[in-house]
Order: sequence, then C-alpha cells, then structure tokens
Amino acid sequence: MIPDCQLARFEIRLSGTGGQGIITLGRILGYGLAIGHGYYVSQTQSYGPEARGGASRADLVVSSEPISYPKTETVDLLVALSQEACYKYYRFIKPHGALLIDTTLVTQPPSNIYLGLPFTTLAAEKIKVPQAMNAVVLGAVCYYLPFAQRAVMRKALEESLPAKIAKLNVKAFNLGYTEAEKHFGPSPDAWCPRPAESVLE
Amino acid sequence: MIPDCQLARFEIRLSGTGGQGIITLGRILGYGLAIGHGYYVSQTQSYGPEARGGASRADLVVSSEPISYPKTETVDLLVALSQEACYKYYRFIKPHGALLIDTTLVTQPPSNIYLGLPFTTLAAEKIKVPQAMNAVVLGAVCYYLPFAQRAVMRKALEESLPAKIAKLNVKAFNLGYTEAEKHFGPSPDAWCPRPAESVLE
Amino acid sequence: MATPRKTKKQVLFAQGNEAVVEGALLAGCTFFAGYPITPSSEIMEEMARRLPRSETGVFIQMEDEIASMGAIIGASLAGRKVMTATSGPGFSLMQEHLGYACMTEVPLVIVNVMRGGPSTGLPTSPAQGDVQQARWGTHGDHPIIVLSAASVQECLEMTVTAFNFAEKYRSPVILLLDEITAHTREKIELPLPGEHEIFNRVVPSMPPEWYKPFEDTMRGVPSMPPLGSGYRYHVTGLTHDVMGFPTQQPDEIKALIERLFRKIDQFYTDIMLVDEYLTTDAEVGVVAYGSVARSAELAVAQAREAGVNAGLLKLKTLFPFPRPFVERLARSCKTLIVPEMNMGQMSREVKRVAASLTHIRTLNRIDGQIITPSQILKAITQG
Amino acid sequence: MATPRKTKKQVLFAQGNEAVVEGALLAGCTFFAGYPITPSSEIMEEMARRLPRSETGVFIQMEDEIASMGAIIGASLAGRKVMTATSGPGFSLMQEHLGYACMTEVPLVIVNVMRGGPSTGLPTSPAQGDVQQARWGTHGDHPIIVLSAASVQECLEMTVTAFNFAEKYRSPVILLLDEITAHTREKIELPLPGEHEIFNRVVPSMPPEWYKPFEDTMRGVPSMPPLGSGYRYHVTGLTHDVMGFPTQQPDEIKALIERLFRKIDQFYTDIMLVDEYLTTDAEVGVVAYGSVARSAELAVAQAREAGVNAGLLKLKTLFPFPRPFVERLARSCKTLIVPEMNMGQMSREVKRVAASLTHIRTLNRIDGQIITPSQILKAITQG
Amino acid sequence: MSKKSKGQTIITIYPDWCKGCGICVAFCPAKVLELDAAGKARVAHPEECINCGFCERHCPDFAISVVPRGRKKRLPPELENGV
Amino acid sequence: MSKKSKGQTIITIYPDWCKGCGICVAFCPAKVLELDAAGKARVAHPEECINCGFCERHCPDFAISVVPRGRKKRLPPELENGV
Amino acid sequence: MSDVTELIHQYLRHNKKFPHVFCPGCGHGIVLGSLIRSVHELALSKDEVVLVAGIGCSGRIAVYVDFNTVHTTHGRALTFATGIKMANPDLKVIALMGDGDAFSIGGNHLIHAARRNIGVTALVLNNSIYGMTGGQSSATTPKGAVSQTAPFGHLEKSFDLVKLASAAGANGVSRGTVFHVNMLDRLIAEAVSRPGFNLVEIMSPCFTQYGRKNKFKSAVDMFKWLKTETSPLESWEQLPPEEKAKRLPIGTFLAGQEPGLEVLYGNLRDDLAAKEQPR
Amino acid sequence: MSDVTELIHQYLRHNKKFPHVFCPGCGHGIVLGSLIRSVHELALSKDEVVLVAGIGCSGRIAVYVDFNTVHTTHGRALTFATGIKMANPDLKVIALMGDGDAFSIGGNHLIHAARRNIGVTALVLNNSIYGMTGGQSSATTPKGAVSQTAPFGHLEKSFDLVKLASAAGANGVSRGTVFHVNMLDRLIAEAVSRPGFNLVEIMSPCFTQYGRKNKFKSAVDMFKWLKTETSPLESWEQLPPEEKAKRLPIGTFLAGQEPGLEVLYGNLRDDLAAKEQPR
Ligand SMILES: Cc1ncc(C[n+]2csc(CCOP(=O)(O)OP(=O)(O)O)c2C)c(N)n1
Ligand SMILES: Cc1ncc(C[n+]2csc(CCOP(=O)(O)OP(=O)(O)O)c2C)c(N)n1
Ligand code: SF4
Ligand code: SF4
Ligand code: SF4
Ligand code: SF4
Ligand code: SF4
Ligand code: SF4
Ligand SMILES: [Mg+2]
Ligand SMILES: [Mg+2]
Repeated sequence: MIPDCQLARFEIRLSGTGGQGIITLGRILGYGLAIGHGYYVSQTQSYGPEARGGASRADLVVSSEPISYPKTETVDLLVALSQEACYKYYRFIKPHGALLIDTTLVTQPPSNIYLGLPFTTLAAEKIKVPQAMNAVVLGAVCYYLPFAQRAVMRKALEESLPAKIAKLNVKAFNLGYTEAEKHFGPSPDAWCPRPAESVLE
Repeated sequence: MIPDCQLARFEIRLSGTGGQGIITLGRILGYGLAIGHGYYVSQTQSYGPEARGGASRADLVVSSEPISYPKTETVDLLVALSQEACYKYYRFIKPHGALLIDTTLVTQPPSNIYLGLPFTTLAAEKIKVPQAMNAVVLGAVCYYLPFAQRAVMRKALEESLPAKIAKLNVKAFNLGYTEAEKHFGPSPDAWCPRPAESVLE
Repeated sequence: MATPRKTKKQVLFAQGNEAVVEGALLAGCTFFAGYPITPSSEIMEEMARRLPRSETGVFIQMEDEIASMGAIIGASLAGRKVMTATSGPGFSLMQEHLGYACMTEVPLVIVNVMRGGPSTGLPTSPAQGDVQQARWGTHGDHPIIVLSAASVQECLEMTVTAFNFAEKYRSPVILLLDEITAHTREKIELPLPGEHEIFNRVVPSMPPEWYKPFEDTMRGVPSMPPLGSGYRYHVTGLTHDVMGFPTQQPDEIKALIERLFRKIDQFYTDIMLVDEYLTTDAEVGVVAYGSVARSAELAVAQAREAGVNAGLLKLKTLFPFPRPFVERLARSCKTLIVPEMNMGQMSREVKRVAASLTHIRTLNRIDGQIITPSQILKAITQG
Repeated sequence: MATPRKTKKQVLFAQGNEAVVEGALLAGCTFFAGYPITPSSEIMEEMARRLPRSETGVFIQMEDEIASMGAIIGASLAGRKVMTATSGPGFSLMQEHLGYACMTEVPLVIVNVMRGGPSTGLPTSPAQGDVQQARWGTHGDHPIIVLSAASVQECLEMTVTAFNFAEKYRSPVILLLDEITAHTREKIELPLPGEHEIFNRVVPSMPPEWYKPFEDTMRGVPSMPPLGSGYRYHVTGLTHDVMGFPTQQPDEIKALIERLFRKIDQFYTDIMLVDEYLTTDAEVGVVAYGSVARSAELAVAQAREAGVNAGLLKLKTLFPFPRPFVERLARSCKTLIVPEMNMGQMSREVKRVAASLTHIRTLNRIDGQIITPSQILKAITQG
Repeated sequence: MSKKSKGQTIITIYPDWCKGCGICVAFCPAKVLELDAAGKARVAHPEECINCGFCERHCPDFAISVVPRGRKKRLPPELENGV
Repeated sequence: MSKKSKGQTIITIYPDWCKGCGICVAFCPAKVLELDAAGKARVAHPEECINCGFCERHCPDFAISVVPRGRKKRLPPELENGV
Repeated sequence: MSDVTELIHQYLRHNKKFPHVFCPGCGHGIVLGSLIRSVHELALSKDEVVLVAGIGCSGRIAVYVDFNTVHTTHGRALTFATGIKMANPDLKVIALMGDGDAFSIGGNHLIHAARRNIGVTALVLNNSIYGMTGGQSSATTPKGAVSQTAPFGHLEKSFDLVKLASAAGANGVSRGTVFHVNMLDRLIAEAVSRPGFNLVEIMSPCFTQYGRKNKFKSAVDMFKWLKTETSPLESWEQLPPEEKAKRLPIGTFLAGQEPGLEVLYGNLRDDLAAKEQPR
Repeated sequence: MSDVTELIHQYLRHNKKFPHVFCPGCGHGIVLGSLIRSVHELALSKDEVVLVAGIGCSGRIAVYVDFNTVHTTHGRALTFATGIKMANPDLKVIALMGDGDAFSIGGNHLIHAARRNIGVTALVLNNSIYGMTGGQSSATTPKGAVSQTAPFGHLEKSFDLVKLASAAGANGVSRGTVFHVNMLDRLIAEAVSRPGFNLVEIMSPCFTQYGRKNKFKSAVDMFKWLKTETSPLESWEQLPPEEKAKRLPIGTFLAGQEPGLEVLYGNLRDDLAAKEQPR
C-alpha cells in the first residue's frame, strides 16, 4: 500500500498511567500505520518499574522515509490520559503540535488549546468495559490523524486482538472515531493534506 | 651471614618420581642455601598431574647476586633419583656440570661420568625408614656443593621439619654426607674455591 | 504441515527482540536455553512460544545464565543450532562457558541486549558498556566474533549472520544490541526462504576411525559431527591435541591456540561487516554502531544540509575490529568522531589503529539516555 | 600475645603465594573467603592456617567463586580488610560481583594467579592471558586498578600496595600473578612493623544524620562506615544517588559514573607504579611485567654486555595504564619490545599510546612456557 | 459482639497511599470498609468496627490506621502531611 | 571349599599397570596374592584361588585378569604387548 | 491498634517516596510490615539489623526500611550475608529474597548456607514467579501453571522449599503466608532469634504476573486461596494422606538449636589463642 | 571371570596411556570398571552413550573410556548433560562428577536437574574431598575432618547427598561404594535404565588427599571402612536408631518411574502439532 501523505518524521507520544493499555495502544497504532498504511514507523516505549504502577508512555515516529533516529525528541501529537502525564510531557509538544486529553482524568489542562474527550467515561458508560478505553482513544486519534484511514486502522485493531475481545474493541474504536468527528476540528494543515480518505473508503 | 663463595647463577635440578620427597628436598636445600648461607635462591618445581604419580622435579638457582630469571635453562648439578628422570634431564647438564644418581634406582646411567650412591638402599637398610631417602640425598649434595656448609644445612633441615621426625632425618643427612665424603671426589673447581668450611665449622 | 508457498514477503511490526527470534528461526536455530533478564526477556519469551510449535524446536529455561550456556553448548555438540539471550549481569556469568566454547570450538550465538552498568546498573535504559567485555570477558587468550545491529530489520539480519559465522567458523558469536534497538517496534520484512544464504557446520565425511576432531585443516575449521553419530571423540576445555585429548606439550598447545586465532583471522574479509554512508567525500567521519549509528545517520544528513561534508561508517562487526575501513576513513577525514553510550570503548580501538592518521574525538554518554542526533551534529559542525 | 619486639627483619624462604599472605596480613587483612583452584590454592591454604590463629581473623571456604566474592564484599561492608584468590576460571565467575564492588565502591583485593587459558586450559602452567579481562571482564563502564608482581618479595609488597589502594580509593584492586611468580620460592624479608605505610579506609566523622554515603567530596572517595556502626544507609548495585538510593535520573547517574572514574583518574600518579632499569640511555626498550620482566631484566643485562643499549620498563601497575612512562620510553627508543605470555594484550595498550612515537614489536608465547631471557635477547639484538 | 464493643475506633485511610487492592474490604469481618468510585478504600460503616486489626496489618501499603477512640495518634509530623 | 574347586584359574597380573595399592592382596579371600619387593602384586598361591573374582573387579587399574583354566584369553594385540 | 501503623512508620525511610512500587495487593508490602513488627518485638535496634536483599520485586523492600540495607545481586544475597555475619557476629543478619532469587539462581548458596548453619535468617518471599522481570517461571512455579516462559503450561515440578532446606541442614525451617500475619510475625521473630541458619518461606501473592494468568480473579482471590488452602502444621498432620497432599501446611517444621558457624569459628579462634598462650 | 578384564579393555581407549593417572588405590578406577560393565550389561552401543564429566580427578575418567566423552567445566556437567538430552533424547546421557563438582560448586545444577527430572544419570564419586586441587574441604567433608582448608578440623556439616537429591525431586536415588562392586554395577545399570533424573552416590576413597590426613593407614584401610561401616538399606532399616546413626546405608532409596522432562516436552510438541494440524 502506498501512503497517501508524504510524511517527514511525524512524532506522537501516548502517555498515561500503568494499566490504561498505553503500550498496547501504541503497538496497535504503530501496526496500523506501518503494516496497514505502509509508513515507516518506529515505536518505542518507556519500560521498567514505571511501567508497573506509575507513568506509562509509548512513542511513535511515522515517516514516508526510512527512519534513522527511532526516538522522539519533541512531538507533533501528545495524547495524555492522566494529569501527571499531561504535566510531564506538555513541554515536549512542537510549536504547532496538538494536545489530546482524556477530560475525565485530566482536569487541569496546562493550556486552553487542546482537544479533549471523556475517554474513561465513554468506555465505562457507553461500552461498559473500562478496559476498552484505549480503543476509544485509538478511534479518536485515527480520526484526527490526516494520514490514518478508518477502515485500515480498524482492521489493524481487529488483527491485533484475540477474536473474543475484538468485536467489543471495534465498537469502542468506532465510538472514539465518531465522537472525535463530532467534537474535534480539522487537524493542522501542516500535518498533511487529506484528500485520500473519501477516495478510498 | 655473608656467603663464602661468590656465585653467579649456579643451577641445580633435583628429579625423580612422586613420593620420593623431591619437592621437600628442594625446599630444604633452598632454605638452607638462602636463609642459612645467605645466598639468593630461586626454587621452582614441576607442578600438577605429574606431581601426583609420575615425574617430580625441583629446580634451584643459587647466586650471590639478585636473580632475575628464576627458572633453570641448563644445570650445573643434576640429581636424578629415577631412571626416567635421568634419561629425561641428562641433556640439560651444562658442559662441566655433574650428574648425581641413586644407584639403587638408576641402573643405566646415560654416561660413565657420574657420582652415585645407593640412596634408597641406604635409607632402607641403615636408617630403616625408606622415606628418609631424601635426607640422605641432602647430605650427599651438601657435601658435594663447595659453597654449602654441613652445620648450616643440618640446622636448616632441623628447622624445616616437625620435631618428632627431625632427629631421624638428621641421622640420614649425616649418613649421606659421610658416604659422599667417602665416595665422591672433589667438586669441579669452577664451582667455587672452598676455603670456608674448615674455618667456620 | 502443508502451508502454501508464499511468494510475497511477510511483513511484521515487531520489536528488535522479536526480530532476533525471526532471524534465529530463519537461520535454523532449534534450541534455546536461557534465563530471563531485562531488557532481553522478550527474546526468551518469544522462543518459548515458537520453539515448541516447531518440528524439532527445544526451549528450556535454566536455573541461571551459567546453566543456559552449559545447555546450549551441550545441545550444539549434539548437533543443534543454538542460542541464548541475556543482558549485562547474565553476560558476566556466561564468561566461563564462553571461553569453554571458544576452546572447544562450539558454534553458538549469544545475544546481549546491553543495559546501563556496571553491576545491576540501569536495567531498563540503553547503554553500550559491554563492548570490550564481549571481546575480553573470559579468561585466557581467545579470538571472538562480536556483531551489532542498529535497527529492527538489522536485528533479524545480523542474527542470521551470527548463526552463519558461528557455524562456518565453529565459534561462539556475540550479538550486541542495546535496549533501544531491542525494544523499538518497526516494520520488518521476513526474507523469503532461500533469500539469505544459510550456512550449516561441516560434518565429517571420512570414516570414524579416520576422524581427527581438532585437526588443522586448510580452513583451520575442523568438521564437527553430532554426538551419537558414530564419531566418538573427546571434548575438553583443557589444552588438547588434534584428537581432543588433554596435552601439556608446548608444541601441541601452540598449534591449537594459533589455529584458533588463525581460523578467524584468515576470514577477516568475510567477517568484517560495515555500512558506509556518504563517506566517499567525507571530511568529518563518524564511526558508530548500534542505535547510536541511527542518530549519527540523521546527524550526518543534517550536517550535509548545513554544508558540512560528513560521513558515517556504521560498524556491524565490532570484533575482529574492521581496521581497514576505519583506516581508510581516517586517511580521508580531518576528524573522526566516535559517539558511544559508554565512556569510550570502541574509540580505544579506533585510536589504536588510527591515532596517527587523523584527529579522533569521542562523544560519550553514560546516563541511560541515547545520544541524540543533535549532540552528534554539534560535534560534527564543531569538528 | 606478648612477643618481644623484633628489630631484625624476619627472613623467610617462601613461595610467591605465601608472600601474598604475608603481605595481606601485614596490610591488615582479617578476612579471606575463597574457593580452591590451581595455581592459587596455597594462598587460601595458608590463610586457613593463619587467620584462625590471629586475633580477629576470619577464614571461610565458600561454595564457589561467586560466593567468595559475595562474602568478601559483605565482610568489607562490615568493616574488614578482605581478600580472595583465584585463577582464570574462578576469575571469570567473579566478574559479576567485581562490577558490584566497583559500583558500590567496596574495597577488596582479588589475587588472580594466571594459568594457561582459555577455559580450563593449562591449570599448572604459567600465562598472562587475563590482563585485558582484568580491565574489562565485568559488564558496563567501570574503572579498575590492576597490579602485578615479578618476584616473591614483590608479591608481598604489591599485596600491601593492593590493600592500600583498595582502602584509599574504595575500589576493588586486582593483583595479577602468574604461575611462576606464585610458585617460585625465594628468600623474602618481612618488613618491620611501620616500615610500610598502611592505609585504612576513611570512616565518617560527621553525625549519622549528616552522612551522605556516596557524596562527591573533593577526593571523590566518600567515607565508609562499617555496617552496624550507627550510619544506616542503603547499598545497591543499581545506579544510585548520593544517599545510595536507586535513581534513574540522568544527572544523578552521570554524576555517579563520572565520579567513579574521576576518583581513580585524579590519583593516577599515586597509582601508576613502574620500575625502570637502564632506561635513561636506552635505544631498545623492553616493556614487561610479571615473571617475564625478570627474563627481560637478564636479557637487558646481557644485551648491554653485548654492546646494545637496552633498557627495561617494568610495569607494576597495569591499569590505569602507565601511559606517561611508556610514552617517555617510546620517545627515546627506536624500538619497544613487549614480551608477554599471551597473544599480545599489554602490547595493545602500548600501541594505543605509542604507535606513532616508535616502532613496537611484540614477542608472544602461549604454550605454557615462560619467555626465556635468550628469546628476549634475540629480539633486542635484532631490534 | 455487644453494641458496646463495636464502633470504638477511629479508622483512618490515607488515600494517597491506598492502591485500592481491596484486601481490607474483602476480609473485614464487620464489613466496615468499601471501595469508593476512585477505587480507594473508604470507611463506610465505622460503627461496625470491632477493632480486630485485620485491615491494618494486611494493608500492603500501610494505608489504614485503626485507633481506639479517645487515643490520639502520634505520627511523625512529616507523615501527618501525607508526604 | 573342596580342593577340586580351588586353583582352577590362571591369574595374570600386568606389573606395568599395577600400582601396588594392595587392595587385591588385602581382600583376596584365599590369600592368593602378595606384594613383591618392587611393591607390585604377584600371584603367590595360585592353587588357592577360588575364582571369586574379587581381585579382578576391585583392581582400580585393571591390572589383574583371572581366567578359568583351559580358556585362552583374548586381549587386543596392542595390549598383549603392554602398551 | 493504632500502634501498629505508627510503629511501621517509625521504621520506614521518610526520604523515600510512598506508596512503594509494589502493585496493588502485592504481598510484599505485608511482609515488610511483618518484618518490622518482628524486629520491634525482639527489641533489636535498627543499627544492629542488616537487611540483605536480592534482586527482584521482593528485594526492593530494602529501600523502604531504615535498617542497614544491602541490595545485592540476583541470587547471591546469602553470600553477602554470610560474609557480614562472619565479619561481625553481633549483627542480626536477615536475607530477604524472592523465590527465583533464593531457589532458582541462588539455590546453591541457600543449601550451602543451610549446611554451614551460618547465623542468618533467610526470608523467602514465594510468589511462584519472577515478578520483577515480568512473569517467567521460577523454581516454585507449580507444574501446569502458565507463565511467560511456559505459555503451554509448566512441565517441571516445583521445589518444596521446606523439604529442601531441611534436607540441606537448616537449623530452623518454617512456612507462613501474608494472610496469616500474626503467625508470620511470630515465625519471623522466632527465626531471627534462633541460632544458626533459619529459613522462613513466606507465601506472598503476585496477581500481576502470576494470578492473572492462572485463573485467579484478583489479588483478593489469591488471599482467599491462602486462607482456605493452608492448614497449621499441627492440624495438617492429623489429616488423612489424600487431604495432606491437597493442603499446604504452615508453621514451624524444624527448630534446631545448634550454634551457628560464626560461633563455632569464634570458639576455634579462642581455643587456638588459648593454646598459643604461654601458660 | 576372564571376560571381566577383557570386556573392560574393549571399552578403554587404546590410544591413551595406561595405567591411568589416578593414585594407587584410588576408587575412581573401580568406578570406571563398574560403569563399563553396567553399560555393557544394558547392551548399549558405545555410540549412544554420552559421558559428560566435570572437573576433578573423577572427571579424568572420561579420557579413558571409548564413549562420546565431554569433559566440561567445574560444577557444570549437568547443565551440558541437560542440553544434550533435550537436544537428542535418544542418547543415554551419564554425568560423572566429583563430590565437590556436583555438590559444592555444582549444587544448584544438581537440585534443578532433579527437580526438572531430566533424563540424565548422575554418578557422584564421593571421596569427601577435593582430590584434584590437593585436598581442600568439599560439601561432603565430615565435620571434624582435617583438610588443607580445615587444618584445625572442619567446622561445617556435610550434605547427605541422598537426602538432598531426594528432597530436590530426583526420580531415582541410590548409594553404592567401590567396595561393593557387584551392587554398584547393579545400581548404575538401574539408574541408567530408569526414566528421569537418577543419582548414584558412589563412595570412592581418596587416600592421598583425605585418608592420609584423617587417620586412615592406607587405601586398603579405607576400603575396610567401606566394608565394615556400611549396611544394605534393607538391613539398615531394621537397626535401632543409635546404630542407624553410626552406619551408612547403601542401596536404592528412591526408584520413581516418572517420565523425564525430555519426554514431557516431546509430548507437548506432539500435542501442539496435532492441534495446529487442519482436521
Ligand atoms: C544475573 C542476573 N540474571 C537475571 C537477572 C534478572 N532478574 C532480576 S529479578 C529476577 C527474578 C525475580 O524473581 P524473584 O526472585 O522470584 O522475585 P520477585 O520479583 O518475584 O519478588 C530476574 C530473573 C538479574 N538481575 N541478574
Ligand atoms: C571455576 C573453577 N573453580 C575451581 C576449579 C579448581 N578445581 C578443579 S577440580 C576441583 C575440585 C575437585 O574435587 P571433586 O569434584 O570432589 O573431584 P575429585 O578430584 O575429588 O575427584 C577444583 C576446586 C576449577 N577448575 N574451576
Ligand atoms: S488494603 Fe490498603 S491498599 Fe488495599 S484497598 Fe485497603 S487500604 Fe487500600
Ligand atoms: S479493625 Fe477489623 S473490623 Fe475494624 S475496620 Fe479493620 S478489619 Fe474491619
Ligand atoms: S589391586 Fe591392582 S593395582 Fe592394586 S595391588 Fe592389586 S593388582 Fe596392583
Ligand atoms: S579370584 Fe578371588 S580367590 Fe582368586 S585371586 Fe582373585 S580374589 Fe583371590
Ligand atoms: S509484579 Fe508481582 S511481585 Fe512484583 S510488585 Fe507486582 S505483584 Fe508484587
Ligand atoms: S588425589 Fe585422590 S581422588 Fe585424585 S587420583 Fe589421587 S586418590 Fe584419586
Ligand atoms: Mg518471585
Ligand atoms: Mg572429591
């Protein structure tokens, strides 16, 4: 598959606390962008004692060219699913980057320019499975990334999960996507022109 | 104590089979020459599996000067207490060096120029303790080395052994000394002029 | 199991550690013994899932790293292609058996995913502190092959290479990764069957009575039958004669040790692997390996954009040290920069061979953080 | 025990291994843990006889070399001056704990009586194959002090020095002997009490609440209280902050590792010990250590007799590498010869620092035999 | 258990330290405790406490203290502020 | 033990291999063996041998062979010559 | 009851960050409390206690408590402990290890410490898994259990730590659980006060790495298991054999009174000194 | 009887120098004979036997016998043996170790091999001392005995290898001596044919390094001790407790029939293959 956007090092950080499924989210997002969309993707993560109780983090570098340096220095998109993570990583957002937060948990955003959805509440109330929160986030992120396609990402999600929980997660994904569609504006132009979507879906 | 002979690297090899007490012999001879007489002495030995069953060997370098290289390359005096050792090391004797053998055990000396005493028989028959053979050898070697003094070496022997077996070994030492006195000629002139002995004893 | 022959390459989104497993299986590895340790454990865990589902694959978790090495050496003697994986503390424990494998010429692959040291150090952070240990960690003189990898795809490829070298040269081969390379997920392509040359150890072709297990052949690498195949011989870590029996004869010892060195030395050109990036006209050369080489690549590109003629020599083989390549670059550059996540380990080698040829600058970092492209860029533009 | 104060020096006819024990006891060693291995066992055996008869001495035989290291580290933390002794295979097993001691700055002395390697190798023959291992054997970046001795008397003296360095710098110190030095018997003089300066680790002098166990002082060497003395602190092999607690903060890690290096580096001149023999006007220089230095000394004397202006630089400190001395000699000589009972380990260091200054020739022997004076003489006269 | 002997305690839970494992809740013989919405333990029925001490000794995080009524607790000052 | 059943063996001791440990001598139930002057085992009373096999199985050096009379021993030729 | 927590706080290190790193419901925190109470009960001063910890989640306990604490290497805590005890027999040396630490990589040091009867207390926090490295099999993972290195079920048997330590020669051997805290307090206190080598096996659940994959619904579920599937040794011994096999006995299995090696060694040194003394 | 020696010679390596390196009266030579007879008795081919030896005098046995022989490192023979057996379960893998080798430095591998029940036969040549390195204490040196590292008498207890191996989970455990050669032949043969992990402790005197310093007059004297101070297990069990403590029982202590790990692993692989097979 040929990527529809020419990307030069688009950097994403997903952050939150242990147990929110951040690492899985990162892996699936990476898988979807790399295998589904055909981008070069380097996905790294914070590892170790942190991963047990406290902060948790997954980073992605997405590019149309082979990626030399695999880590992120500053990011285009920061997803923060906890107050602590939000405080900790806010300063790494690039000048025209975006911040996406879980408004259930991040009650004090460090700036008033942000995108937000109550992911935790959505998962608990609409999906009835709090653990599906990360799939809701995936849906929202997919919507907001101009170079990510809904069908492709959904397929990636399905392929990455055991059959018995896939359906539920797809539901959560769709919820996230549509909620984002409802509440988010368009993503920054600089990220990529987005002609592709309608053509392919 | 000031050495009576000026020695420049006098080299001795004691050789035989495991169990003959060669290593002990080497250590006591070295102790006597170093501590008793005040020479510089480096004593090395063959070590390892050999030391268990087969060949056994102790080497000494004796000198009035500090010794740089501690091992022997060729020797001034080879003491061979087994046929095998005699064959093996004969070729390392220096041009004017001497060979001293146990005539009980070395039945085929490689040359007809050698010094010999039936050490094994002497120990068994005169001392009645076969293990004392090495002390008999020590006596004979002491006699033959122009720079070794009987009283000093005897004292070294006594000091090196547990009290309960010292007496018997001194007896064996004396036997070796007097037998050598009886049967050996003078040692090579080159080894050292020997004025000291009578003066000190 | 009849799976349809695939012609399209399978693509995975995988960690370096997982890519190592893919490479190992591709190279014919059927035996893994190990002991878990961060940040290498994924290799072991993936092997635990894969090997029991393969036709002959054996996976065993041992009681420690010493035992892991013992088990893979035993299995290699029994004819298997074998591997273990570990990190610093475990690698230190493997040293005695590493020397045994050198002495007895047992093919095996050790993957050491380097973390911060010394000691327990920084279990979850990257470092490159075990480079000289890989060369010298076991007692006594011995030659060794040490490889590295900078990307996930390279993890796969260098693992295949490690197995090939192990089998070709009857030698332990160490693959040094760092935590970044091991834990980064990237898209990799699984090579098609037959795409990579796979080398298997040479087994004896003469009748057993004629077989001399440690004979000095032209290649210097004796043939090696699996235990139980009719070639009964003696294996020992003691210095041994051509029949494998212990010897204390100076001439036999000399012949043995010299052959061990020669068999690696003479295939130098096969073993030394490097990648060169914009080196032809480089005035400032960067010599790097592992994940740092990726930072370096970006830095070199940025330097070029800024008008500095920089170039990168990426070392994939660390030992035997790719001297000719470094010398060549040293001759053409006015400065060589050696960035490493350690206090200067490969830079020692660079200095040893090129100190008189050019100006050598080290760039070291030992705080558990990767060396960034901007750090290297700074060094280049200053250089 | 009231023994009359002796003024005359006691003289012994002793092996190098025994002299090590004399040196250790003189230096105040009161704790030995070990595991027997040829050719070092006499050290352990003599300790087993001596320590229980001293006032506070503790001797314990452990189940292996890993345990021996664990025990002496524990005992050192509890305030003892400690030692262990081993040879190649055991030294390889000690590597993990050696790194722990570097990281936790625990003073201790390891005597490694080198035998032929790699692996079980040649248990009863001399070699110098563990030199680079002593420098690099444990994982991760670490500084280390490595000493050697060439004669029985020097075994005693360098053991005292080893203890002094260990205590002064809160560092493990490795004393490398070879089988020849260890097993040669020579006359040695026991120094009189007070003749050698004996250094004891500095204990904290502030109240416990103020004590920072890994604080960066001017000297770089923190004070060290014995366990149980009221200074309760945390010891860990993980990267730690000044209080000893684990940290993953890059700045704290950097400060720690850099201090570990600095505390050795800055006392370089105290630590680097060499003997020079006829070097002032030398045209051919020999750089040697251990028993080979004795062969070299004789060879140099013989060369002088034959009219060649040879000189010897005997290294007593191997690491940190005595670079200035080697450089100086390299500048004045047209050839440096580095004879070693290995395939060329210190010669690498010599080349690293002096390759551009003079012509360097190696003379290697790995067959379990000592390098003879005549071999070196030949090299000198050819040189 | 007489009414008299119940509820004679002050139970304090430090939410900062509580990880919500639920051990105290599950095993409290008097069903005094429950998990709140944020998943932390909270004292629901202090009047039922029989002062058995189970919760205090089994909390892996030292997040519960049970003090008999009328006795002042004496924590080091730095802990009073919750560290 | 009847006379008949005694001495029906040929006992061979290979002095090159015998290390004179004395085990065979000490435990031979029929006192067939002794150590000679050179300290090697030798067959002193072959006629007393009851062919119990003790000596052969206990010699740590495989230096004794006990063959029932009338049966030729069949050693590999290189061993016949004592290696 | 208030004293309980207050007491604990007196022993915690206040410069460390709490809550500690352990997962919710991890038994290791309870062991820390029990250890503190035991030491307090014995009226030992903080200065005389040396806590020697191995590597693993369990080993992290040492960071939090204000004794002399030595965090060693994986599997080797007992070798350090041995050195410390021989160097200074006045210290109370407690080695705290995980099951993997003590019996997988460290098994040899354990059986030798037991044989040697060195005066050290070994606390083995048995959660049947390698917690720290993410859930691989240990020497106590039950046959059939699932782990990261036994995805199809563990094929190997597990050690019975009590039997093994007893066979190796330990003076004292006991088994407790973090559910039976009062008993645990007592077992630890007794072990610390008994001479020679004493081992306490402490069943301490790890839901994160073990329970979750092995049909436990929660950490609480694992505590319920400890409650229902164990029996005090005395009552266990009355059970019929089939029942015995099913239930885990807890309590004190061995309580020897042989003096520790450090004592025998001290005596030897005294004897030798007496002999050399001119009479 | 002639067959005995003849048979031995068929298995010795004729290119090796005899007599072997062992001291006069060393029990290790007798073990070599017994091993050969056992293998022969079982009609195993030389090719299918792998003798994995440790480092020590005992380990030198491997040089002399014409099997596949692997002389490993000190204490680690069982780790190599485990690898070989898992790699090729058809081979008969026999690990031959000294007491120091198997239980001092190698104790952990031994208890884990037992726990794992790997199909390997472990022969432990117990001479209560480190023979090869010159007579230092080992894990089986009796309390009170004199050695090069215990010049004033050994202060530590010794392991009871039978108890320890049993507690660790070995399938088969037996003890023989080089005096009781016929029994020894049988014990080895049974151990080699039993599934799983089997340990045979073989009492093998070392006069040179142990006996000489511990009041034995000669090697013969040590063989007499073996004769008089041991009892076959069956009769030992009839003894009153005081007598039991004094005498060493010999014979078979455990003879389980559990399949070895290599078998369980093979079954797992088959099961998984069957599952993945399209039905
Ligand atoms: C030599 C070495 N090998 C492996 C490791 C990695 N490692 C750290 S902790 C651990 C296991 C911990 O398990 P356990 O001892 O049971 O403690 P738990 O975490 O379960 O409390 C391992 C394998 C290490 N640190 N050192
Ligand atoms: C790692 C290591 N440590 C120590 C040694 C030295 N060593 C060789 S054999 C041996 C002990 C042998 O004793 P044992 O196993 O009882 O065998 P025996 O000689 O008594 O038959 C020792 C300590 C070694 N080879 N390797
Ligand atoms: S036991 Fe402690 S941590 Fe768990 S829920 Fe109760 S108060 Fe919270
Ligand atoms: S003290 Fe007992 S009754 Fe009271 S809350 Fe705690 S567990 Fe419940
Ligand atoms: S048993 Fe064998 S070695 Fe010993 S004396 Fe008899 S024949 Fe000789
Ligand atoms: S076979 Fe028996 S009776 Fe005959 S010599 Fe040998 S031990 Fe004596
Ligand atoms: S992983 Fe297990 S042992 Fe480690 S802290 Fe979590 S629950 Fe405890
Ligand atoms: S030292 Fe002991 S074990 Fe070794 S060969 Fe001699 S008698 Fe046998
Ligand atoms: Mg555990
Ligand atoms: Mg032994």
